[in-house]
Amino acid sequence: MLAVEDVTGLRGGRVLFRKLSFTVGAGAALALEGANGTGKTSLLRMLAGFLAPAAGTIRFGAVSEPEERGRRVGWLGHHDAVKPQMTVAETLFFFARLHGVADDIPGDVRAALDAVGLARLADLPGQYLSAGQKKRVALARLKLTGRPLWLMDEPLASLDTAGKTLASGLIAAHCAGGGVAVIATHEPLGLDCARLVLS
Amino acid sequence: MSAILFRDVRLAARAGGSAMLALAFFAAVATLVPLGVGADLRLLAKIAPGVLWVAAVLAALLALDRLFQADFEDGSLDVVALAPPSLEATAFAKIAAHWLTTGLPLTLLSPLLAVMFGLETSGALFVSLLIGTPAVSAIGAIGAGLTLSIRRGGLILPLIVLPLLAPAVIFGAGAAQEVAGALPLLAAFSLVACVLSPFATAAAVRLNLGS
Amino acid sequence: MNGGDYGFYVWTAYGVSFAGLAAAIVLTVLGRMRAAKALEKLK
Amino acid sequence: MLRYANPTRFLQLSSALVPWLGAASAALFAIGLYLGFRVPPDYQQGETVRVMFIHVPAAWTAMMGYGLMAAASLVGLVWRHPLADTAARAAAPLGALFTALGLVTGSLWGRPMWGAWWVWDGRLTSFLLLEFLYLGYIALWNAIEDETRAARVCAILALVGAVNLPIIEFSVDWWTTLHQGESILRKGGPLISSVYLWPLFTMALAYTFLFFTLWLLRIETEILRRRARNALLAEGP
Repeated sequence: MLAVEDVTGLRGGRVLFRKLSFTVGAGAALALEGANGTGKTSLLRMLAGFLAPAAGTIRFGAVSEPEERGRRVGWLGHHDAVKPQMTVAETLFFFARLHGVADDIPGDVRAALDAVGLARLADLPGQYLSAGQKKRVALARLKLTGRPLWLMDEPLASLDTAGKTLASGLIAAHCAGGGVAVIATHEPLGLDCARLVLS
Repeated sequence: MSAILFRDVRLAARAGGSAMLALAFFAAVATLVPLGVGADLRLLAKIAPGVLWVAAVLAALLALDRLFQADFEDGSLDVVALAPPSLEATAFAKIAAHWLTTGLPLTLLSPLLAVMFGLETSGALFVSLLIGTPAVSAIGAIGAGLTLSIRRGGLILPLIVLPLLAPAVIFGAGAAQEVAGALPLLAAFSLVACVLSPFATAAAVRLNLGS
Repeated sequence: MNGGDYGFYVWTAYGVSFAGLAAAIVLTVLGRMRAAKALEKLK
Repeated sequence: MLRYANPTRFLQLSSALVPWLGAASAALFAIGLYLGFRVPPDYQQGETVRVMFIHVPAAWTAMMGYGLMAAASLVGLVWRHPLADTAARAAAPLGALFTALGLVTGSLWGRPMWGAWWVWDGRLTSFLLLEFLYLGYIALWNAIEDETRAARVCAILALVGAVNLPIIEFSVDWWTTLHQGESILRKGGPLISSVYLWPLFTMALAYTFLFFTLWLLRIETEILRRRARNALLAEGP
């Protein structure tokens, strides 16, 4: 369960949001909406522990220490962390080993690739992937590293309609498994989830 | 932690990687200096340790500003920072990867360039580079961490790192000229740099992740 | 070595030093006054 | 100490202190110069020994400046103190100035004896590297847009520099013994007969007081400038 109490966010001395409080229970998702520059990304980076809030506390379960909380975060940022010179399989292999995922890494990587429909492109270097395909690799990474708290910055951007339904499906499956998701988005997620609009 | 080390080494070794870049620069400087200074081998042999050491340091610095910048720009640094290994361990792995792909190759190439400078015994130069280049990677990594979020941070990196590397060049060139007592001092400096720098580097990266 | 002809270096050194210090003093004080005036204007 | 930490109290204290510091510095300069030009020329160096009265104090203030900058950076980094960050930032250009003066006067002092404008003497070389440390710090600060992050990143550089400074000093001294005998410009300069001590000490105090005067003034300026900026931002749409 993610609990945010009286959090105040600053950027360059300007107040982004003040005294923000909300909770997202296990198995639930929260859509963050609001115009550009209202601090959606900054809030996500605060939840991940990259950015310290000017005031207020953030807890995930019993953990409030940023670095420790970060260990529970599955991060999907603006950029998809796909290296041009590394193939899709190599990228996922690296992240699987980095996160110390289960011993059968090849099997997990294949399963993750199937889940995002990229099995065929496993050996294609990153530089040849389209933006949508790169986003699918990032989604596969999220599924592969199995973290309870998913923080996603506009996951549907650059995805085609099939991709969007696939992403919603992954998020729904993640929540169904007891996970928590906070998603900054400009378009409907196709999920029944709470909404928080930042002004 | 080893995952990052192997990935970075593989990336640097691949086309467009920084390994070849450093070697090419090192060879280029070693070729240009005699053109500038003249072909008198006695003179060249005399200045060889110092010149080759400075060229090696500059070559190593070339690839440094991309040490974290590449991952920062394509989003992998965020993911790596949230991964189980601490940022300090990640910094150490990146320093090791940088040394393996620049420091070590430069050292292996140095005997060949020493011949071009008429240096008969290049053993001392080889050993001094072997022991000294880790310090260059370590201290350079601090500079890379500090200038991470600056668009053209690569320009500021040498300025910031230059004074911090002075002892490495002094002891390194001294050891290459087989000055008594230089090698142990170089080894001590390298050791301290490699042990302390990951903490300063991680602190700098952690700060810049907040941008 | 009589001190006479070396006076040049002494005067240059003092000249440069005091020029530098004077410049620093003037710039600092001016900066301080300008900042104070700018704040007053806003009040 | 924290009581003076908030800017308003600091401004009160500082603006009360600055006039006294300034006056003391001016007086000390007057006395130092008078004493400096009354002492007989050195039997060995002649008149040029008088350059010592502005070289050693400048060099000392430059080192002191870096120490203060590193201390302020530590306070800023550990206790998250905006005032300490401002103090560190304000000290850097002053330190760079005094280091530059140390270099120029050092070169002018050495010129008559060695017939060269620049001599790779241990102390001068250390100060050249110190100048690079200052310039690197200032360049880094200007390169980062977000002020709070710039303060912390530069604090790390200042601390890394402070840890490295003694090592640099040692390596350069070791390096000079490698190439020539004991350098004439030892920290205290050649063997100083006591008659030179008083002007030297007075001038060193004068330089130190001047540093603090300018430093406090620059901190005040930064506080006022930030207040003006915030006032502007607050009124904005």
